[in-house]
Amino acid sequence: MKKVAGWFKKQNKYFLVGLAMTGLAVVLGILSFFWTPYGPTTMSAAERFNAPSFRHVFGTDNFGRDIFSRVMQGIGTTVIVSSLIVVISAGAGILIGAITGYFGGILDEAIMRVTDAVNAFPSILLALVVISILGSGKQNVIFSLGIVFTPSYVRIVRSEFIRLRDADFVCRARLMGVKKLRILFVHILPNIFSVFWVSVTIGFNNAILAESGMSYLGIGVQPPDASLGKMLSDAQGYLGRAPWYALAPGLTIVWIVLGFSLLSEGIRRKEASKK
Amino acid sequence: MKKISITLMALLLVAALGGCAGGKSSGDKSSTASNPTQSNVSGQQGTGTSDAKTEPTYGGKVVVGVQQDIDSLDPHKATAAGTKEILFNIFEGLLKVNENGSLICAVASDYSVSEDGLTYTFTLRDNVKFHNGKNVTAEDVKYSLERASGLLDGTPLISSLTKLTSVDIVDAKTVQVTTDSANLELIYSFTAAIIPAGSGETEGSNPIGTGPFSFVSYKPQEGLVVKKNPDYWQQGLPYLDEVNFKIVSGADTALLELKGHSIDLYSYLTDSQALELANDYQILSAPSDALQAMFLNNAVAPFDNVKVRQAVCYAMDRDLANEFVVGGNGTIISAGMLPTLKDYYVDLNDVYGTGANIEKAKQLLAEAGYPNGIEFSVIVPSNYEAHVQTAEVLADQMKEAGITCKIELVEWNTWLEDVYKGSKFQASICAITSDMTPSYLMVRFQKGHKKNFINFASDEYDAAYKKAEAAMTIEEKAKYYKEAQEIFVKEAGTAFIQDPPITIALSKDLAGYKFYPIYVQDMSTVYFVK
Amino acid sequence: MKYLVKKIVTLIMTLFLVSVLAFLAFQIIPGDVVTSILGTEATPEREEALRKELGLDKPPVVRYVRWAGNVLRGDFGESYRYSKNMNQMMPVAELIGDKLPVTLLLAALSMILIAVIAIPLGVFWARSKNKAFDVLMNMGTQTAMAVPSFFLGVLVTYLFGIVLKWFAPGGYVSYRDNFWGCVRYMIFPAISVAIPKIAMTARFLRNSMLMESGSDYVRTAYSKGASERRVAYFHVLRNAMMPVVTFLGMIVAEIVAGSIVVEQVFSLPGIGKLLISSISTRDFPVVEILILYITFVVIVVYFLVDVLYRIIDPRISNK
Amino acid sequence: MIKIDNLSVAFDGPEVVKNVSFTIGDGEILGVVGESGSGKSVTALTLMGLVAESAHVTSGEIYYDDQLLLKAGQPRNNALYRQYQGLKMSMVFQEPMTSLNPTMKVGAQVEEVLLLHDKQDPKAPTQSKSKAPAGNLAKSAKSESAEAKAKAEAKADAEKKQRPAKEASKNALLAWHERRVQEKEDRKRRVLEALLNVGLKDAQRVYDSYPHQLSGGMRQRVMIAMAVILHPGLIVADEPTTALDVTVQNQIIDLLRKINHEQKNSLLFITHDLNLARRLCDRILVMQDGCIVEEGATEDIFCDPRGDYTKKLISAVPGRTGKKKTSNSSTTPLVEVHDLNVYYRENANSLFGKTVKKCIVKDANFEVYEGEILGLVGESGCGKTTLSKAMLGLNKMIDGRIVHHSNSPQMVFQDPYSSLNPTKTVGWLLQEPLRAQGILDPSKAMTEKDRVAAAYDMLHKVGLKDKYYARRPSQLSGGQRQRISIGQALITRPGLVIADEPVSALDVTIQAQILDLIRSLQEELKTAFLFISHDINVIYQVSDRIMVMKDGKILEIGETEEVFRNPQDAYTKELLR
Repeated sequence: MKKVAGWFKKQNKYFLVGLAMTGLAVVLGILSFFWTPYGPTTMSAAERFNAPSFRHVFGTDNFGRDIFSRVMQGIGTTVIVSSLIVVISAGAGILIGAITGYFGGILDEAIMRVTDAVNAFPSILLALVVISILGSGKQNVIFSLGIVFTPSYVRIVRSEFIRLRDADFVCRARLMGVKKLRILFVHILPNIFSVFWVSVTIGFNNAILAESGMSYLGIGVQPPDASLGKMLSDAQGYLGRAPWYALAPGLTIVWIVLGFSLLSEGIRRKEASKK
Repeated sequence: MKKISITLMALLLVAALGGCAGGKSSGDKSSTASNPTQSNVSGQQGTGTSDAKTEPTYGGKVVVGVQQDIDSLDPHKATAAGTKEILFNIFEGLLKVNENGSLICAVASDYSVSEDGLTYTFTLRDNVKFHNGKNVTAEDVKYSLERASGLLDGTPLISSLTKLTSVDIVDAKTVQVTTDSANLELIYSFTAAIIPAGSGETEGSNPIGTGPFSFVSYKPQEGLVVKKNPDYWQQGLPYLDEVNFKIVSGADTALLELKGHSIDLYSYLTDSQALELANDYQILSAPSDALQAMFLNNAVAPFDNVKVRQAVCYAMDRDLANEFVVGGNGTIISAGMLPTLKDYYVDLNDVYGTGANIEKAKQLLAEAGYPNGIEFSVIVPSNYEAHVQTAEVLADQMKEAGITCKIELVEWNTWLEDVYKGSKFQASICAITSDMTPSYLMVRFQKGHKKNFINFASDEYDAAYKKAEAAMTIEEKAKYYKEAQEIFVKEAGTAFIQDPPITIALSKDLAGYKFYPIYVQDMSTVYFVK
Repeated sequence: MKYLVKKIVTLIMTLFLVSVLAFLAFQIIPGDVVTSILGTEATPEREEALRKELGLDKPPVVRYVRWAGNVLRGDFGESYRYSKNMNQMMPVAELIGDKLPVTLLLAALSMILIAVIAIPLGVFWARSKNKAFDVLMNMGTQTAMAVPSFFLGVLVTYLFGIVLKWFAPGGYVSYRDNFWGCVRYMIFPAISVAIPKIAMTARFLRNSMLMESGSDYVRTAYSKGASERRVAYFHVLRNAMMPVVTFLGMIVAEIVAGSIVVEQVFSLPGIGKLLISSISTRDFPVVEILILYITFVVIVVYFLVDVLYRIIDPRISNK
Repeated sequence: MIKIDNLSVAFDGPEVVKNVSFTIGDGEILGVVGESGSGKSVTALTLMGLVAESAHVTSGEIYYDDQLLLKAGQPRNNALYRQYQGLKMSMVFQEPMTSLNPTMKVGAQVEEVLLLHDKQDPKAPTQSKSKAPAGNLAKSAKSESAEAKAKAEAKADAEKKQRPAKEASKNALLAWHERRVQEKEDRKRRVLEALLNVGLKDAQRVYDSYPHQLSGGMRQRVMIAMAVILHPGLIVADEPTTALDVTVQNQIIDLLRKINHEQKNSLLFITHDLNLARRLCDRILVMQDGCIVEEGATEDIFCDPRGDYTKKLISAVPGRTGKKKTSNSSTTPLVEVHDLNVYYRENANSLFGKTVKKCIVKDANFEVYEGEILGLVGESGCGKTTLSKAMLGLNKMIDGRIVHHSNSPQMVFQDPYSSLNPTKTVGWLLQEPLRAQGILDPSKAMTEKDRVAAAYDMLHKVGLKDKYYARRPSQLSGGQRQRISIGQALITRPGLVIADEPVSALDVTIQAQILDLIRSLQEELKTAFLFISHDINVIYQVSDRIMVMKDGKILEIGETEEVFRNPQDAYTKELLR
């Protein structure tokens, strides 16, 4: 018990608040796989547009579904989907950015041009292409958004690798005869994480929002399943009549993203204070 | 991170009730047919058609919210329903549909049909003027009809007019049209717009017609503005000086604009939007004359089995969909015929019932070899919110009968290509719209017809339809059409749901709005109340 | 000269690549232009005629080459979907030229808001020694950055439009009819665009200033007897603005390329909205040019920022 | 003139300056000598009122001519300090590049001092005018402006007659404008004067330059001009020559002495370099760990140091005596360099990206023998590092031949912070060369256990204890890091190690330890070193042979003793001065 208290004392406030916020969201999300107060898709004609109350903490939607239950389910889906999007795009970004940044030259030029092109390419069009090649399905939203977000990571990783490729310790690793891949991923990569982490935070935010747009095109979360972004866009039509319908998923997104930002800010400060 | 923004967008595109956007031809309604019923959602106001107590005033400007952009200002080339509803105010044909669905004379003052049904003779009305001030001549009529029917250059622009074989000027006031085969329903095609001779190719900078309003300006994505035609042949019309048909990007935006009172009139409200606006606007409602259904692909499993199709029809709780999606204002239907086409419509709702018959559905599924239920995907065009909501309601409700629907939203053009044209689907919720001819709805379910995207195949149905088409009296036609409907319902070719209502919000300062049984916004009778 | 040539070659290569990708995408995605234009009820003859008219009967390579040739000659083609009048389709250049001012105006207003609010805020924040204010700003900006732009648009509409009635939601007035009315309306979408950017810029500027404050030249300035205020505005701000300029440049590129969400929520007929509706109607000529435009804007703005940076930072320009 | 009484300063932790008391007399040059962390800079900054806000003065007082500037327990009176800073006391910093605002023209930065203090002291301009050596410049400026003024007045008079109503305000405006112009010209003249005074002959060009356009020495002269332009009573110079090359260092020292002589102001000279202090100062304070450990007249301290620490400091200074004679080195070449030219591509014009191939190293011919330490000495920018990188194959733009007779030469860099991967532990870092070797040449692959043993062994060899094995570089001091760097370079037993300024970033005592370490490891392992340094004394201490380089050319190679006794090249002689 004392140990736990001591651990808490050591952390900075940003870290703790961020941890609490994300922790709560994640717990609700995980819980939704086993239990929700009401069925997230159970409709009830008698309870349409109920304002928040003890019965329905966040109120009910146009089908009389319990918004809190749907938000819980939405957190689950949204967090998983956006995490995977971030993992894919960040992973691809690291791979491409590292290679182009470190080696430079023609390959770098070519890949940067493709990156620019993808960057300017409307993601709706890209998503339509992905569906028509791979068919619709939840995994494809992850895939197409993974592609969409890759260029931003490529840029960051690339510039960091350009910065570090001539660093003294990299020079020395080269002299030791360390293999190139090992230099890239064992020697340099761990050094870019503080910068990289910031963009992961931003990317996570964007992924949550982008996912909601995609279900419209037939990829991603399909009704009646809930995702936060989709709930938010569904709710826009009922803004005057049932503002809680939009506020619940909207504020939940803000909650998660803010929690995540604070968490990473906390981690960053912790790292900084170590040095 | 620009990317996010682009994706989100998609959510906000046009949502309209009613299905195939381009799916109307300009033929209009039989003379005997319907009286569109007008109901009232809010209960605050009488029907919108006539408000005899209020005194009409002249003048004023009105902003009408429309959902879709104009596809063409050429009345013969325009195919989108959203365009035609606007062009109705600018162009007129020899004949014109009125709010009862009857044909009235417009550019023509009179017409007659030969006994064999092959020759139509039109007498032109005196002093009908184009917006450019010139009188309409027989030349103009000949040119317009030839252009629309393809006699001019071999490219027919309006498919129902392809039956014409010649258009002849008898004298300055008389035009004679001959056709290759007799068909009672052809007369509706003469609502095709009359435009000045030669204008289709040469003039062109302004759409010029004879309607109550004349064209002022058009900006893509923003809208179209028309102004009063002072020379309109109908005395005393129109009332308004100017109408701005403003394109509103989506139902949600429309709601905001209504709340901000930046538009005066908007159709296609969803039920909950209507309720939300009830205090600020007159809310009027009438059937939309679209047939919403869960279309079942008869050619693929599990719907190649008639018992499975019937099971779906039994399991489906249409009342619930009606209640949830349109607030109970829809008309439940079971066959592919509009209730407003009273002569041809037969109420077959008793066959499967309007509520859910879970037991019967389960039993039929078991008989069909699916004792554990079935699972299939339902493709829904994502831009039509009502269909998406219907799908959600039905999917939830039919689970009880062991029927699992996986909803799959697709973009509209994908739906057109994959479902409507490609028949690559198991089930789909959408609606088909109609003109006022019964054949338009019924013809498509013949075996091998190119619009038969559900692959319905019944020799009995085909025979009944053929007889109906050939019939020379309305009574006879009605008899065979009804027979065809019964066959279709018995075979459960598809699970029809309802004719959803069309609900409009009208500024409290306005009156005189008329619902039409076709998809038009007639602004000529709308006026500001004192 | 070589730098400029290299940048131009890069630009052209990227534009080419983007146009090919967009063209390929249109080959792959479902949805037939002709059906999209004519609907489902058109006569087969008309469909055929239209297909021919649009050149869709030719093999893809021929179509691309023809299209690219026209673009190189400055002919951007005509929209498939929008007509200018009864018998002429809308030239793409004209269509985009008509929408562009809306997006540019939005960009300008947003940038003004960002510059006017974020820079003083960032400076004030950097100079403030009040711990509570620091925490408040930190949380405030983090929150502002966490609000989805879509949600923010909805909130702004709800608050200013429905509750306070400061503007009529959706009551966009064309800049041609009433420029100031248009500006008045556009302030609200601009607020939605600006809020998260203001938060980012203020944070960025503040961090940049704090970093610069630790520099040796700041100590030198103090050693001359300069006041804290003078050091902050005269020495630190100028140096701290350098990286912020790059950051602002990125924001400009982003907004000028079309703030799709905001344009949609506030029904502004701008570039972003046009792009979305053109994709959904399969209006290939419009989409192609719009994508090229976005690419062009992004690359050129980045380039200009680079040049600007070199001009304002004497360390680079006079090497 | 300055009296510091019992001063203690603490940042959030323990005190870094402890009970320091001293005085500076009028016109005196007081040296404060100590290693990094000894508190000498904090003392100076506290005196100047420039120490960071987070520092607390825990005891003591500071007086300037009997005026109390600072007292423990009272908040710093910034307004009071601002009247002293720049006007009565000023400071010259160590890093002339970063100490000047990079985005402001040099002239404006010097002028700022005038701007800030003119308001407070209107007498200042007249004062300086009388002293102005570049009088004609001043005169012409003055006469010009006077002429303009006369003209303007004449014009104003003419108008006065015509439009009496507007005349007054207009005239006032004109006069005000005139005054502004004149003041501005006056200031510029004084700045130019000051720049000339510190030996910047091309004053006008310097005035219009940005700091990066000047050389290090010129920048430091600008800093000095800025410090002395108002003739303050006290100048604090914190390591003003450390970042400069030896020859420039000498010039700056001469300049400081000249200014002290001319202006008769006091100078507080802070340095880690005992030799410099000895050359310049009248009196010296030695500081260690925040305390003054010794104080006295310069010659007394050097001839008769009392404290142990002072003795240690003096002995650690690399001199040109007391060198250990090395064992015989072989003359078998380990590396042969023939007719080597090394190029570097440089962007001549950044906007238009013209690249120019510049020849950095020209016609280098030399050998490194087995087991010897070859010293390479030269000033910054002479091509030392470029040459070493070329020898390691890190720079491929060369012509000529480099023949290696041993495998995988290694390198030790100057900056101990950047040459160790900050994300790894010491153990990992020491093992990494062995792992890499094992991958390249499976015959040399080692087991994990052997590697760990070898790493510990090397850790001991470089003089560190076991507990450092699991630390990360950020947890080590500079000297410790440099030890790890050396260990990492030597663990695979390479034939040659190139050490590029390995001790320049370190304090004198640490420097001596590292030099000892290199010598002893070299003896033990028989590894040849190419030892690069700008400091001829360091080179003398460590090398068997030395090589002198200037502007990319090798001027002289020879046995160390031989070169020192009998330098051939003029430049070598200058270095040895």
